[in-house]
Amino acid sequence: MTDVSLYHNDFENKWCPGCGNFGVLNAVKSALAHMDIPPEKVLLISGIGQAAKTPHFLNCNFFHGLHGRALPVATGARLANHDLPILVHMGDGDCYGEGGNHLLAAMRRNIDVTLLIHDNRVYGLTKGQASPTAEYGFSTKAQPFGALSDPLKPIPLALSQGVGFIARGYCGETDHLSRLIQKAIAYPGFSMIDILQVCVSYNPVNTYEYYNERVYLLDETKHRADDWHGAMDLSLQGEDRIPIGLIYQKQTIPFTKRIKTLEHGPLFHRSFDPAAVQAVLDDL
Amino acid sequence: MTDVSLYHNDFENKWCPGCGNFGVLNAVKSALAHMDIPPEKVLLISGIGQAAKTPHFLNCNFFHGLHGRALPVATGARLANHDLPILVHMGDGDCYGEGGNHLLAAMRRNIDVTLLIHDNRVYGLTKGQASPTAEYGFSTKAQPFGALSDPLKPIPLALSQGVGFIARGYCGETDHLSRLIQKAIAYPGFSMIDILQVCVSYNPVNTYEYYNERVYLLDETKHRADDWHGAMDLSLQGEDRIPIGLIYQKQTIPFTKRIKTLEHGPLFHRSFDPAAVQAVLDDL
Amino acid sequence: MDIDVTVTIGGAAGQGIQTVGDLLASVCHRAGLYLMVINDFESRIRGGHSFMQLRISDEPVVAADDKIHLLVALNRETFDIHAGELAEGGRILMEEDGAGGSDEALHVVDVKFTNLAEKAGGKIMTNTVAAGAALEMLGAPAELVVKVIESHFGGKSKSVLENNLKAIQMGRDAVANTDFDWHFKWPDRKPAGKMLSGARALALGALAADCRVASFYPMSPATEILVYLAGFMDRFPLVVEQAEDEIAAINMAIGASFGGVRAMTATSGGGFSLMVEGLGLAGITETPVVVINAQRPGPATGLPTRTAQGDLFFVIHAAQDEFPRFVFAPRTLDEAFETMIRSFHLAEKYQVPVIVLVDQYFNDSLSITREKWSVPEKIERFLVSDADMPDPSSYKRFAYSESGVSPRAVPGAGRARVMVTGNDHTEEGHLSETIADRNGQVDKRHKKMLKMAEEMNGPDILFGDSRLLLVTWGSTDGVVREAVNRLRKEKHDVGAVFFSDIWPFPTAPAMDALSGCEGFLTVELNASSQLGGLIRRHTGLQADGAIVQYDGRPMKPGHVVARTKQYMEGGQ
Amino acid sequence: MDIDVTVTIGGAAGQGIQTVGDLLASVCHRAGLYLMVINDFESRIRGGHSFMQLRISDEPVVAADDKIHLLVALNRETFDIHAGELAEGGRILMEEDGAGGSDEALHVVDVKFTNLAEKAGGKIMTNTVAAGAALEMLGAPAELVVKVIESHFGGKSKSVLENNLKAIQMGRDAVANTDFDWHFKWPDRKPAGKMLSGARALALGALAADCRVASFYPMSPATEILVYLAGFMDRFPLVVEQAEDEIAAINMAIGASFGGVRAMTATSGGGFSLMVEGLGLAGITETPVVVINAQRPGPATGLPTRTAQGDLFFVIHAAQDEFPRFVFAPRTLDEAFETMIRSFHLAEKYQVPVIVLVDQYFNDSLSITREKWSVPEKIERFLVSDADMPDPSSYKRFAYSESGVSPRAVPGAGRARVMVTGNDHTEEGHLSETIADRNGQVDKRHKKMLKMAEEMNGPDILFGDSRLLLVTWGSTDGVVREAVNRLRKEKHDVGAVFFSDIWPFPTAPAMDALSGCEGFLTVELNASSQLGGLIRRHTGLQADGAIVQYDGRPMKPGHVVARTKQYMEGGQ
Ligand SMILES: Cc1ncc(C[n+]2csc(CCOP(=O)(O)OP(=O)(O)O)c2C)c(N)n1
Ligand SMILES: Cc1ncc(C[n+]2csc(CCOP(=O)(O)OP(=O)(O)O)c2C)c(N)n1
Ligand code: SF4
Ligand code: SF4
Ligand SMILES: [Mg+2]
Ligand SMILES: [Mg+2]
Repeated sequence: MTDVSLYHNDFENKWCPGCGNFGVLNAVKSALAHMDIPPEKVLLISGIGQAAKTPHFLNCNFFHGLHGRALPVATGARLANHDLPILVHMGDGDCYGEGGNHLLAAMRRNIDVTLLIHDNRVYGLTKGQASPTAEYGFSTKAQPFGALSDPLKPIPLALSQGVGFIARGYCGETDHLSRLIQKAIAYPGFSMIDILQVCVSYNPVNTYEYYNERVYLLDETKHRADDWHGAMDLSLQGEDRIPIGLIYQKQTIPFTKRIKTLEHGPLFHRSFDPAAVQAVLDDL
Repeated sequence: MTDVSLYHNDFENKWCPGCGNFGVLNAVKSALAHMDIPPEKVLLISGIGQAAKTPHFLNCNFFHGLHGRALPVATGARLANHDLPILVHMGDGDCYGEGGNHLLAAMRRNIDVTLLIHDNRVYGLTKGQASPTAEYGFSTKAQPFGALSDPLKPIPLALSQGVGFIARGYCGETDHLSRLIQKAIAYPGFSMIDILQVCVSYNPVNTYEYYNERVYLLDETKHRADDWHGAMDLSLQGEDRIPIGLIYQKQTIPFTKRIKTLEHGPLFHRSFDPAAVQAVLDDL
Repeated sequence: MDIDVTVTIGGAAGQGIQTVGDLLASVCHRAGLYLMVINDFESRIRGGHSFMQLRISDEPVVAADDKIHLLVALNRETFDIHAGELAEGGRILMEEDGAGGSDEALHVVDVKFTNLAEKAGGKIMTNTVAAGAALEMLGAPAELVVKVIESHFGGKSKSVLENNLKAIQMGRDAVANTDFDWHFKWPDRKPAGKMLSGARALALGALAADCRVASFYPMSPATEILVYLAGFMDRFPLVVEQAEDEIAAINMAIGASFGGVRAMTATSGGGFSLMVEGLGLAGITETPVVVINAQRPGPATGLPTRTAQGDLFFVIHAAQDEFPRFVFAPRTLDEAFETMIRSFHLAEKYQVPVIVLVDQYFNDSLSITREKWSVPEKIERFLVSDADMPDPSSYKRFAYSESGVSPRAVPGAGRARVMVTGNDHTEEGHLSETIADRNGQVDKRHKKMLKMAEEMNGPDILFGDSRLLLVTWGSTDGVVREAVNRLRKEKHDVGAVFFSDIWPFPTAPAMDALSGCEGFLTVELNASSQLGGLIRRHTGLQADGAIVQYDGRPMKPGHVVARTKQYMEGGQ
Repeated sequence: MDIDVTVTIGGAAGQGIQTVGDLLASVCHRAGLYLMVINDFESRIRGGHSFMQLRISDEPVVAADDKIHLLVALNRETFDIHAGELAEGGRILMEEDGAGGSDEALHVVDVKFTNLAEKAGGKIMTNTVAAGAALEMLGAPAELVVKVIESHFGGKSKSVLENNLKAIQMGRDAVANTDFDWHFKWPDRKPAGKMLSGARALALGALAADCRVASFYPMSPATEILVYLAGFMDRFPLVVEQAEDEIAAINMAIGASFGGVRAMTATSGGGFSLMVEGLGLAGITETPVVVINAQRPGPATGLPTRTAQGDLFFVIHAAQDEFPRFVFAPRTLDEAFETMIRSFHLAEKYQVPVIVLVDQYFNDSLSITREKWSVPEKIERFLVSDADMPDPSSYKRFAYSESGVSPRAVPGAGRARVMVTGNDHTEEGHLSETIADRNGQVDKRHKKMLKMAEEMNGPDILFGDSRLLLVTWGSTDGVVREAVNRLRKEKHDVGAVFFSDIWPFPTAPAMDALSGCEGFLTVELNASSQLGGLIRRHTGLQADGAIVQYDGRPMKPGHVVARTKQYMEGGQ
C-alpha cells in the first residue's frame, strides 16, 4: 500500500469545517493508496460545486470543468487514453440536475469511469437551494414554500437502466466508503456511488444525526449484489433505514471494449500514418 | 362525440407515405373527438423532428419549439393556464436524447401534461442515425460499425421515478392507442405513452412486421395497472413479445396542485393589483 | 458633502461580516444618511477573506471611495490586506494590538470582540460587539442604535435580543471617547429613500411589471433576484420555479409567455450561454420574454462572485442568424426598477426578447433609492382576442403588418387557434420553406427594429461640451460620475456620457453626444473595450483610449481619475 | 469556356434525383470536365420539391449559373417551378408533353421515363432512364456512360446492373438526335481533380490533421462531415462518437483533447448555441479544439436544409467575457482541406478553440478540387513531457511566458500532474480569486492574440485596384468571382476582396485592400451585412452599400451583377 500522505497537497481547502466532503476526500485518498495508484496516474474530473472542488484538494491530475458536464469530459478523456483510471466527482445538483442528460448517456455507454456523487441534497456552493434529491417540501430561501418536485431516485434510476455497479456510501463511514471506491475503480465499466454527504451549512434536515440514526451496512449474506429485484426493493424503501454498501453488481461490456479501434491501444499512444491518409486521398 | 373531421386541416402533410406517425396522428384526433375537446381548447407542444411536426397536421393550438425542449415549454404553458389540456409530441431522439434532462425533471414535477413519444428508434428527420432507443449494434451511415450504447429503457425509467401513468402504444393499433391517449389526458398528473412507431425510411429493423409479430394487448385481468413490480418485470423482458396498454397507474399530486398560488385559478386569468405592489414598495 | 466616511468590515466567510454591515447600514439609513455598500466575497461558504465596504454620506453617493476611514477587522488577515488602504487619520478596530510592528499598527484601536461577546452571552455576538464599536466611533446616536437592534433581533427570543443589546453596548463602551477624525454629528432626518440591493430592485421591478412566471437555475450573481421574488409567491399571481437547468429556464419562460402571462428568467454568463438557442426561439416565434444576465468574469466559471462587463457583444449577437432584441444596462436602483417595467412593456409591445444586462457589483451592492417608485396603474398587454378579429377561425399569428408587429392571441382564450413554430413559417404559423415566406417573415421581424430604435433613449450626459469625455455604460456610471466631479474640481475640462440603452444602438444620439468633443475615452470592465467597438461600428467614431479593468473588482473613482490624467498628460 | 451547360434535375424527395445527378456528375468528372453541383432540398424525407443543379464546363467553375439549359423534370411540379428559368434554346426532359399550353411547353422533349423503366425491368429505374436521356442530350460518349453505370451498380447483383444498362440505353435512345444547342463535343481527358462535397473535404482535412476523436450530435448541414469521417474508424486511430446532445459533444472533444489527442466537433447554429459555454471552457482552460459551424438560416430551427452566413458576429463573440479564438471561413474545397489541417495545428500551437465557419451551400455542393492535396508528414503537437521539465513534480500547466503560451503536458503521460480548471486559476492550475492571478492569466491569454494575429492571412484580392470593390467572405467567394469577371467583360471597373481568415481580424491587410478604392460593397448571406460591421469596427472604413440575401438560397452571380450595376447607376 502506498503512503496516503503522497496524495496530500498543500492547497488550501475551501470547504466549511465539518463538511461531509472531508470524509469523501479521505476515502478517495485511502482508496488510491490501497490500490497503489500513484497520484500522477489517476485523473479526476469534476463539474462545478463544492463537491466538484474535490480534485484540488489532493495530489492528482484533474480537469475541473463546467457545472453538469463532467461526464462528457470524462468520456472524451477516456477515449483519448483508456489506460488511465478516471474518477468523476459531482454534486447532486451537478449530476442529477444540470447534468442529468449526460448521466443517462453515461449509463447507456457504460463508460469505464467511477462516478462519485457527493449527494448533500442541496446546492451548497450557491448557498442552499433545493437540489434534485431534496425532499418534497424542503424549504430554502429559494423555495420558501417548499420544493415542488419529488426527489430524484438515483439508485432506482441506475437499476432501471442496467448499470453494472451501483453502490451507496456515507461520508460518515470513511473506511467503508474507501472500500466501495476501490471496488468501483476495479470494476470494468460504469460504476456509480451515490454518497450521502452532510452539508453542515445548508441542509439542516439530512445531518450527521439524521444519517447516523438511519444508515446501516448492507449485510452481504442477506442481500446478494446480483439480486436486481432485491436491490430495487432496498432502494425504493422509505428513509427510515438507509442501507449503504454495494447494492448491485453484474458483468457488462465497458464502453472502450465496444470500440474496435481501441483494441490497438490507447488513441493517445497510436502513431500517425500519413501514407495511409494519402492513400485515402489518392483513392477518391 | 365531436366529429373527427373537425380536427382535420388542409396543411400538406410532410411525412413519408406509410410512416407510422399517421397512425399516431389519427389516434390523437380520435381521442380528442371522443373527449369532445374542441380544437381551440387543446394545446399541442412539440420539439423538433418528424414526430414534432405532428401539431401542424391537425387543427389545434400549438407551439413547435426546439429540439429536446418541449417539456420545459409545456411546463411554462401549464403554469400560465392550468385549465388548458396539453399534449406533448416528441421523437425518441427529441425526448430521450437531447431532452433527457427535461424528462427527468418533468417526472419529478409531475407536470400535468400528456407526453406522447413517437418512438421509431431512429433519428428520422436527420436521415437515419441511431437514436437512444436503437438497439445496441444498430448500424447506420453514422454508426457504420453499429451503435455503441445500450438502448434507453423508457418505461423502467419512468417506473423508477414514480411516474403515475405509464403506457405503451403502437402506431399499428390506432383505436387502442386512441383509448390510451384518452385515459392519459384524463389522468391528473404526468402521463406518458411510449409509442412504437415505424419509420419506413430509416429503420429496417423495427418494421410493421417486426411489431405485428411481437406486440400483444395487455390483458387487464392478468396484469393489474397498480402492480408496480409486475409492470417493471413486463417492461424489462426482452423483445420477443412486447405488451402494449396501460402498464402502470397510481394516484399522484399533479404539479399545478402543488402550487398554492394556482388555487385561485389560472395565472392567465388573474388580475393585476397595482395597489398590492405599491404596498410592498411602501413597506420596504 | 459634509459627511463622507468609508467603513470596511472584513473577515472570513461565516464570521458574520454581513450582520455588522447590515446593522451599520440600517442605522445610517434610518438616520436619513445616504449609503453605498459593496460586497466582496469569495466563492466559498466559510473561511477565506470577505469584506463589506460602506460609504456613508449626507448626500447621495454613487461609488465606493478609494480610501478606508474605519476598518473593522474581524481577523488578522483583514488587517494584512486592508491596512494599506487606510486614509490618513483612519483607524482600525480589531482584537489584537500587536499588529506586527507595521506602520499601520499605530492606528489600531484594540477591541476584544470575542471576550466582550462572551461576556454579553456568547461568542456568536462578536459581530454585534464589532458593530457597536464601529457605530460609536462614528458617533451614532444611542437610541437609534437600540432601535435598529430591536428591529433586527425582534423576531428572535427575548434573551437573544437582550444579549445583543448588551453586546452592542459593550462594543460602544470599548471605544468610547476614542479620537476619530470622521466622528460626525448625526442628522435626524427621515430615511432618504429605500435601501436595497440592485438584485432586489430588479425583482421589485418585475413584480411591478406583473411578471407571473419566473424560472431560473441558481447562478451567482443572479440568484438573489428570483430568490427575493419567490418570497412574493404567496401574495401575488406569481410562480417562481427553479428549473432543472438554464435551457429549461428560458424555455419555461417562453412557454409561460406563449401561454399568456408575462415571464422572465435570470442568470449569469454561463447560464446565458445555455439560453442562447432559446433566445433565438423567442426571436423567431416572436414571444416576449425578459432575460436578466448578471455579468461576472469569465469565460466558463471564471470568478463566480466577482464583477465584470464582458458580455456586451455576446448578448447583442447571441444565437445563430439575426433577429430583433432589446438590450438595456440599467445604472442605478431607480433605473433598474424602471427598466424592468419598461422591458416587460417593450417585450410585449414588439414581441421580442429583452435582455437586461447587469453585473455582480450592481446586484450585490446596497444603496438608497432617489426617486419615488410607482407601479403602473394598468398593464398594457398588446394582446388580441376573438372580439378583435373579423373571423377568429382564420386568425394569423404572424400576419404581415405595417409595423412588423402581428396580432398576438393567447391559446385557449377564444376560438382563434394560435400556431407557432421555431421553423420558418407562413403567416398562419405553419412550417414553410418558400422564399416568399422566409423573406416575408424576416422582413416583418426586421421592420420592428425601426420602431424599436425609436424607443431607445440616448445616453445620459454630464458636462457634455467638455473637451474630453469619459464614455461608459451600466453600473460603472457612478464611478465615472464621481471621477468627473473630482476632475472638474481640479479644473480639468472633462465630462461624461453614460449609456444604458444599448440595443438597438442609439446611433444618432451617440453621434450627437460624441462628435463635439476633442476626444473621448471609454471606461469599462472588460479587456477589449466593447462599448468602444460598438460605437465605432455604428458611428465611425473611434475612442482615443480606453480605461479598462478586468480583475473582477468594481472600478474605483481614483483609478479613473488617475488614468484620465495620465491620458491628458499624453501618457495613454 | 467552350463548354458551359447547366442541367437541373428536379422532383420529389425520394424520387431519386440524387442518382440522376450523381450519374451525370460522374460521367462529366471522368471525362475530365469541371463541375459545380448544388443541392436544394426540403426538410422532409419524401415528397415536396427538391432539385440538383449541375454546371458543367471545360474550365473550373466556382458558382451556379442563373439559367438552366437542360431541365430534367421527374414530376410536373418541377416543370412549374423551373421552366421559367430556362435559357433561350434550353430543353426540358419530362414525361408529359401536354405541359399546359404554356410557352415553355414548346421546349419539352417528351420522354416516357416510367414506361421505359418498366420495360427495362422496373419502375425503380426511372432515374437511370432520365440520366441516360440527359447524357445523350449533352452528347456524352457511350463507353464512358457504360463505364460509370458499371462502377455505380457494380456492387449490386448482375441483373440490377444489366437492367440499369438497359435503362440508360433506353433513355439515350428516347432522345437520340434531338436538337439541343448545348450538345457538345466531349473531351477525353483525365479527371481534372477529385470530385467531392465541402463536407467531405472538411472530413478529409480532419483525417489528414490526425484528428482522433470527433464527437457530434446530428444536425443539418453538418452531419455529413462526421458521418463521412466515421467511415474511417476501422482504418485509423479515430473514434467518431454520436453524443447525447451538443453540450456533450463539445465537452467530449475538450475531454479528449485534454486527454492528449486532437479532437473536434461539428454542428450548425442551434447546436453551436448549446456549445457556447463549452467554447468558453476551452478558452479558459486553453484546451485546443476545432469546432465546425455549418451555417443555415435561423434563428432557432429556421430553414434546416438551406444556406446562410448569419453567424459571423455570433461565433466571434460567443460565450461570456473574452478569450482568444480563431475563426476561419474557407471558400473552396482545397481551402477547406487546408483549413482543417491549419486549424488543428493552430489550435494546438496556441491552445485555443478554432471555429471553422462554413454553410449548407458549401457543405452540400459538389465540385472538383484544383490542387493536389498532401498530408503533413509529421504532426507537430506542441506538447511537453517530463523530459522537457527540470522538475516534473512542479510542472505548471498555466505558467506565464513571453508568448502567453504555457507548456502543455498530457495527464498520465509522465510524472507531471496536469491540473486544469474552468475557474480562474494560479499558474499551477489551482482555483484562485486573487487580482494577481486573474490579471496574470487574462493577460497571458490575451498576449497570445498578438501572435495569433500574425498567423492571419489577409483577404484574397481580385483586381484590387479597381474603382469599386465587392467584399465578401466564405463560400460566397465563387459567386462574387464570377460576377466580377462578368462585370469586367462589360468593362466595369470592378474588383473583389475575399476574406477567409476572419478572426483575429486581419486589420492591416484589410485596410490595405480597401483604402485604395473609391467605394466598396459587401456581399453576404445575412440581413445586416455583418462583414461590413466588422470591417467598420476594425478599420473605420464604411461600405457604400451591401448586397445581402437571406432567403436561404445561395446567391447567384447574375444577382450580384445586377445589384452592382444598380449601385453604379446610383440606384443603391
Ligand atoms: C451553467 C451553470 N449554472 C449554474 C451555475 C452555478 N452553480 C454553481 S455550483 C451550483 C450547484 C451546486 O450544487 P451541487 O451540484 O449539489 O454541489 P454542492 O455545492 O452541493 O457540492 C450551481 C447551480 C454554474 N456554475 N454554471
Ligand atoms: C439543437 C439541435 N440539434 C440537432 C438538431 C437536428 N435534429 C433535427 S430533428 C433531430 C432528431 C430527430 O429524431 P427524433 O427526435 O427521434 O424524431 P424523428 O424525426 O425520428 O421523429 C435532430 C437531431 C436540431 N434541430 N437542433
Ligand atoms: S456549503 Fe455545505 S457542502 Fe459546501 S462546503 Fe459547506 S458544508 Fe460542505
Ligand atoms: S423518415 Fe421515418 S419517421 Fe420520418 S416521416 Fe419518413 S417514415 Fe416517418
Ligand atoms: Mg449538492
Ligand atoms: Mg425518432
